[in-house]
Amino acid sequence: MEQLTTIGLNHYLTISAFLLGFGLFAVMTRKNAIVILMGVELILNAANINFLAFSKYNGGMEGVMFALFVIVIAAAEAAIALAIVINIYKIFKSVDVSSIDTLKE
Amino acid sequence: MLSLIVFLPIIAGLVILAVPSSQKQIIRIVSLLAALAQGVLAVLIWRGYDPALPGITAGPGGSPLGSFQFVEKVPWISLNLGGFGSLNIEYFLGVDGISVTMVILTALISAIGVLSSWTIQKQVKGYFILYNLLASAMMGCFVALDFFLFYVFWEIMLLPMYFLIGIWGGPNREYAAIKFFLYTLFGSVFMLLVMIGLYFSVLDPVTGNHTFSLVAMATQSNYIKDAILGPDNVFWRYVAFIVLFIGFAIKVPMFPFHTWLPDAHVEAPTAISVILAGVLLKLGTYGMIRINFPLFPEVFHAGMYVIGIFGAINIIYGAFCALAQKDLKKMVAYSSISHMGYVLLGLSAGNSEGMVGALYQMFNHGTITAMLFLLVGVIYDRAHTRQIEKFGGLASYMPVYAAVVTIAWFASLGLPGLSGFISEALVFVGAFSSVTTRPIAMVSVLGIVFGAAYLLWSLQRMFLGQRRADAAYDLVVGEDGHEHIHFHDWKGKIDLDGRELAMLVPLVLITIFLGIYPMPVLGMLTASINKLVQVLSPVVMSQM
Amino acid sequence: MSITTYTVIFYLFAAITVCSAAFVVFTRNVIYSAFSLLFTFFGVAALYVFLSADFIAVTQVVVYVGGILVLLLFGVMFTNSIMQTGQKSEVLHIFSGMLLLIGMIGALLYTFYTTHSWMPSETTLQGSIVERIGFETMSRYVLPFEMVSILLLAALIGAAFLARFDKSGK
Amino acid sequence: MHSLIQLSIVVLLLPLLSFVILIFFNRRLPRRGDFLGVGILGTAFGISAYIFWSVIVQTYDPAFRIAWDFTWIDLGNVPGVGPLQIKMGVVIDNLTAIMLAMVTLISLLVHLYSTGYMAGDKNYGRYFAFLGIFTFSMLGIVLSDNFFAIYIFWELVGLSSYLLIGFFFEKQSAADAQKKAFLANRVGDIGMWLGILILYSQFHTFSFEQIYANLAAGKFALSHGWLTAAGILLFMGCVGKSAQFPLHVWLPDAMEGPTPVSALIHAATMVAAGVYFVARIFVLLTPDALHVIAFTGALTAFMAATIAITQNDIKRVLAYSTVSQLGYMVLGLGVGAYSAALFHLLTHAFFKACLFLGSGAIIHAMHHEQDMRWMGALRKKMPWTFATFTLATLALAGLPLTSGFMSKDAILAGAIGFAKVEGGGIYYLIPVLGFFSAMLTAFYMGRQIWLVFFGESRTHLKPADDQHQDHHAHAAHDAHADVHHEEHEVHEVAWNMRAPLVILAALSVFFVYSPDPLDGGKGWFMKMIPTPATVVGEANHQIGDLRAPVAAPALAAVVPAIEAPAAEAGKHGGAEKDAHSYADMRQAEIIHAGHAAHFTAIYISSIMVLLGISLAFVVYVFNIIDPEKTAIAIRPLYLFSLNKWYWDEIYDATFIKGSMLIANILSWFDTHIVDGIVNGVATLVRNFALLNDAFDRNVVDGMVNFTAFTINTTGAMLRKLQTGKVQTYIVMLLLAVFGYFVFYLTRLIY
Repeated sequence: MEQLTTIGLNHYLTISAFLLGFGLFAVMTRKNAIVILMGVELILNAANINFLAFSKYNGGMEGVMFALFVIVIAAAEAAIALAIVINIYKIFKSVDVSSIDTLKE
Repeated sequence: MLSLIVFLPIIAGLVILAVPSSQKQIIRIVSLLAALAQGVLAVLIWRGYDPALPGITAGPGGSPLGSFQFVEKVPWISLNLGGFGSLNIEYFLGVDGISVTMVILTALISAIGVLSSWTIQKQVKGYFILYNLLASAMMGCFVALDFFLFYVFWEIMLLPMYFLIGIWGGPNREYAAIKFFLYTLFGSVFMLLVMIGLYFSVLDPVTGNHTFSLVAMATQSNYIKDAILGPDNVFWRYVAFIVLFIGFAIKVPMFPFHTWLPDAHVEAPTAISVILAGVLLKLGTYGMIRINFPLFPEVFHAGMYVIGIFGAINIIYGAFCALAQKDLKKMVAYSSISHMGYVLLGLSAGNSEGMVGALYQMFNHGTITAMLFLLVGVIYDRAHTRQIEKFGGLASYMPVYAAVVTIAWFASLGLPGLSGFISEALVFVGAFSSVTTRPIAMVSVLGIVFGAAYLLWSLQRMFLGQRRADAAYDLVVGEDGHEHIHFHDWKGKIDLDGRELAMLVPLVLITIFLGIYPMPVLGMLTASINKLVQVLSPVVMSQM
Repeated sequence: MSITTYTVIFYLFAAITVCSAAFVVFTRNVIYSAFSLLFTFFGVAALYVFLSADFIAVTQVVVYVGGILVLLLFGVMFTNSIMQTGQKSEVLHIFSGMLLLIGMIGALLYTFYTTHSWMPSETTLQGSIVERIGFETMSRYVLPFEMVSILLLAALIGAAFLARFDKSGK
Repeated sequence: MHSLIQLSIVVLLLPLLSFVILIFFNRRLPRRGDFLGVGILGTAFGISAYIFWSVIVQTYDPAFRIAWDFTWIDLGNVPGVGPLQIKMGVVIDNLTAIMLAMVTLISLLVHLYSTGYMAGDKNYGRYFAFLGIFTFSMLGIVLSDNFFAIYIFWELVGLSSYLLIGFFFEKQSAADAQKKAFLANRVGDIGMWLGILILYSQFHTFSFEQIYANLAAGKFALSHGWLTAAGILLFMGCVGKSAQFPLHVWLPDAMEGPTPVSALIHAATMVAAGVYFVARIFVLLTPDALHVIAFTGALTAFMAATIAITQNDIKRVLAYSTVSQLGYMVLGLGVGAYSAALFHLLTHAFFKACLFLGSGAIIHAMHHEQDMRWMGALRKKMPWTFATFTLATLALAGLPLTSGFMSKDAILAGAIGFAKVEGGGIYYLIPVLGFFSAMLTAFYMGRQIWLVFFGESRTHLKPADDQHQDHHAHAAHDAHADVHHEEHEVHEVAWNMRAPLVILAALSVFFVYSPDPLDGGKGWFMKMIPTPATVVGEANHQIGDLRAPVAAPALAAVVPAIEAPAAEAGKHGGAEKDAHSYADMRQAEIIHAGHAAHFTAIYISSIMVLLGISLAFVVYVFNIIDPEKTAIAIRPLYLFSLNKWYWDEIYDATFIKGSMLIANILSWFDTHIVDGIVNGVATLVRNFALLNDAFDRNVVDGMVNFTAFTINTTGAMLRKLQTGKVQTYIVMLLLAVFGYFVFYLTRLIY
């Protein structure tokens, strides 16, 4: 009970693990590119949670700063990714990544 | 000087490469000029050659250059092979009496060959490039004193010959070319093995390294005692000698390795036959004299009579086969086999008379057989057949041709006053003087009769008597009331034309001159041959 | 605020985060995913607050909810007609996906809970760290900061360039 | 250099000059340059006559000998031998001087004669050129001082003979004959060459003088048999060139050549060269070799004489007569009648040349009719020819007062002496055959004279088809050929053909050679050509004891002739041999016995000759015996003779056919066996290659292909994974990560 009531590192790590798992699952299984992007955001968030959690219980500022940069880069990534998705849509008339298998050739 | 004479044709070949292939006349003239320049150089070498210096082995005091002349020696390939030591190949050229005569012969025959190639119409450019390559390689073989260099030239020679027969030859040319190529290659593979064996057995007395220098190899004191081909290793020395001998014998060609020759000759164009018989066959015997014998004198001494027997077989067998031929060119080809038998017989005698005779026979056979093949080519150009039975009575209608043929035929059968006689005579003198080969010489003289038989018989069938019913030409009565000869689709002069005379007359003159006064050639030979005989004699062997 | 309240609120936000994330992933409708993701981001922001990173939490809300999520919604709307009934997103690798989902989470949790005993250091982050962030940004992390600014600028321009409608094409 | 040597070299080279000029320029010279040939030969004869006069008349010394040589081939310092040179040189002794004069004279006369005989031939100029090279070669043989040079000129003489026999080369028979002549000569030449080689191999020199000196000094290292062999082998050269049995077959065929050529080459000079050569080597012939020579000569003389009696061709009769007479000379040398044999050589040269030229005149006048059966009654029409021909015939038959009588009798006397010395028995066969041949000679010559000059003209008897054939054969070269030649008037030949006949006939009379018509030994020739001392003294120890030598005093009395050369040989070679070695004694004995048998020989031979002539008269003049009936009566013998003892057929069946058979067999062997092996090996290699190829394709390549197949299949399977979908890759990546994770954890646990 002590473990449950006293919020510690493990709680955050557990949440981040779930978020990571869901994010990975989305990236792996969903055909819609937008949803995949969402999965990626989930993964990033999971990472951020970890950074901050470790930073909190370590007392250093590194995790915080890292999380900050991750957010910034995630913003950039999201912008680029969406642009790409829109371009893909323009070319393939679809955002279904399973039909975009030109890599096979 | 020697480099120039060797590479001049290749330079000409490169020049031809730059000439557009439609400019046939320019191509021919370039080749001719190169050949003539080669001839001039050969004359300069002849004039500058000091016949008193013997050559053959290392000179007095173990000088690695020996008493060779016009020597050019620079390191060529030097490879460090780690555990095997280092591989030292030199660009080593030089002449002694044995090679200088062959150099002159080669230059002469090359020039004649170019003239003879004038009528080639198919792919002139390619032909002359290959021809010049061939000329260079032949010359290189005769002046190379580094075994490796010799081998390189030897192999280079094969390639153009293969194509020259295989592309410009007669109907069955591919077969002949392949046969020639395989045969010779078979021989050279053995040569390569022996060459490597020798390399590891011989030390250069000056540098202490292994060497390919034939001069060093010819001096028995340079051998490492227990090396693979060192003096202690008797068995392998015998094997090496035999193997090397077979390699050269194929080129000679010696019975039973001769069958490529008739095929190659029959299929090859005239000029190539001339080169083949005039120079290439000599390379076989030259190789024996330059490499086989001085390097393994004791084996030579033991095998003298075997070589002599093969020589006798060549003489008589070749003569008999020639007697049975119906194709004139094939007959001449077999006569070559017979005549090269004299060379073998002379060499087997192992004394000065025989060896000088053999060398002189090589030279004379070169000029005489060249003449024979040119003459065969003349009639083939006109009648498109070489069947002896398709002619008859030609002497009445082609008197100049008949006269030259008569001279050439008689030169070939060894008529005194023509050069072939002196060499044959010396060969017999030598072979008979040597106790070992005396019985062989007694049998071989039969070759004189049968040689005369096939030559005179063919002469009679083709030139004497009357036109045959199925002859390859017609007789027409001309405006002057006399009968003239007419060949189908031959527009040129019936009798010899200027170009043909330009090829034949020098050869005729040389044949006659050297038949009356042989010393210009013999004088260059004697010192070297005497030295060689000394090297080969068992007395010297026992002193080692 | 008592420790119990604190714990309850934590669990609430944790539940919101995880459940909404699960919903993002498992729903077939893209629009639902997007909206569900909004909750996830909020939940995560709340967790940041719990982790004494209030500035980050604010940034999370501003950037993710205000920026990224709007972008994603735009993306959804660009690529799908909103009226279209078939807004369902197809799935593939469902089996391996599930396996990995469970396996990965299981393995991570197993690791976290059994192999390591996390030992908090003596000093933990307490209170607001905005000031420290500013300080760090301008001193130790100034170079990454500047690089990230340039990256962001470049990415935005690039995104605008990529996503613009081709005038000549249509 | 002695001035005579210089002159002799000029003589030697003059005909060569004639050859070179005429062969190249005859068409540009007036009269095709025949005057040049005649003029040059005239000059040569003039010089030769001067040499003859200087040597024989002025010097008059049996031992006269001058020599000069130069190094022709210098082989340098040969190991084991020392400095070695092959020299060429000229020697002039009495024999040379006589031969020189004889050859140039006959050659000159033949040149002169030919200007008439060959006039109008289309190759007229070339004919004189060939005569020039022949004369050159013949003079070369005469002048040579060593074996090598003599061999060279020997072959060159063969060549000129070849060229001249085949002068009418359009005729198949001429072409056949020239080839036959050359080849038969070559067979003899190889024997001669081997003989030379035997001598050279011992002494490393070709010079007569040095070889004889070495032999006399006993330096011959091989066994005595080798020396005999050398002698017989050298004699083979003579067998070929002088048409001795068994190589005589070429000479009758050689009559295909123009008749003046037959006179010069195949009667007077070239065929005599063989005899001359045997004379040159006489000193080294061992008794055994001499026996072989004697028997060969006797057999040849007899055989040819038997053949000659049935021949109908005027030239063939003379040809066989020549063979027969050459047999006499060889017999003479064989029995040791050295001087007599050479004497016969000289006298025969003149009278036989005269006969041939006479027959040429007849043939010319008869428009190339050569068959005696269709001649007759030419005596009145051709008186000059008749007179000279008859005189020469008498000389040939050996009637007293002619040159032939003296020389032939000297030979036969030598033969009798020889038989006596050798102990009789079979050796008497030689003189018997000689005498019998003498009778036959008289018979066939009588027959010839009668058929040609006496009786009725039988021109019209010739069968028509025969005529036509004959005419056709000659049409190619006969400018005078006339379609109606039997109607043509037969008349005496012009002066340029008559003069040679007269000169030659004059030289067939006894007083040219000797004052005593019965004994040539009293003449200058026999005095100037003494029998040289033999150099093979070794025989003394081997067979000397078997026969009792005659007493030394007898020897001393009969050997003045050989004393001088013997002394000379001793001077040169430092001979250690005792002066009375067996061979020497034998030789002296033979000479002695020959002298003793001189008159016996005269009687017997005169009787035989008269017998022969009488027989001819009986048969052909008085017709007591009908030749045709006789021929039928002894038909096998007649045919045997007519067909020349079937030698041509035998040779054709054995040597010619045999050679061709061997040639064809070897050629077959070459193309099928040797080349077959080569091609077989090639096929084998190729089949092996094919096998290898199959192996390669099925096994080696199979393995390769299997690998490829495996990879391909695997690839195809893996390719399914390669969907091109990023997500699939991610799945796999994560699976791998998960796998690692699990691995890591298990490691961590255990």
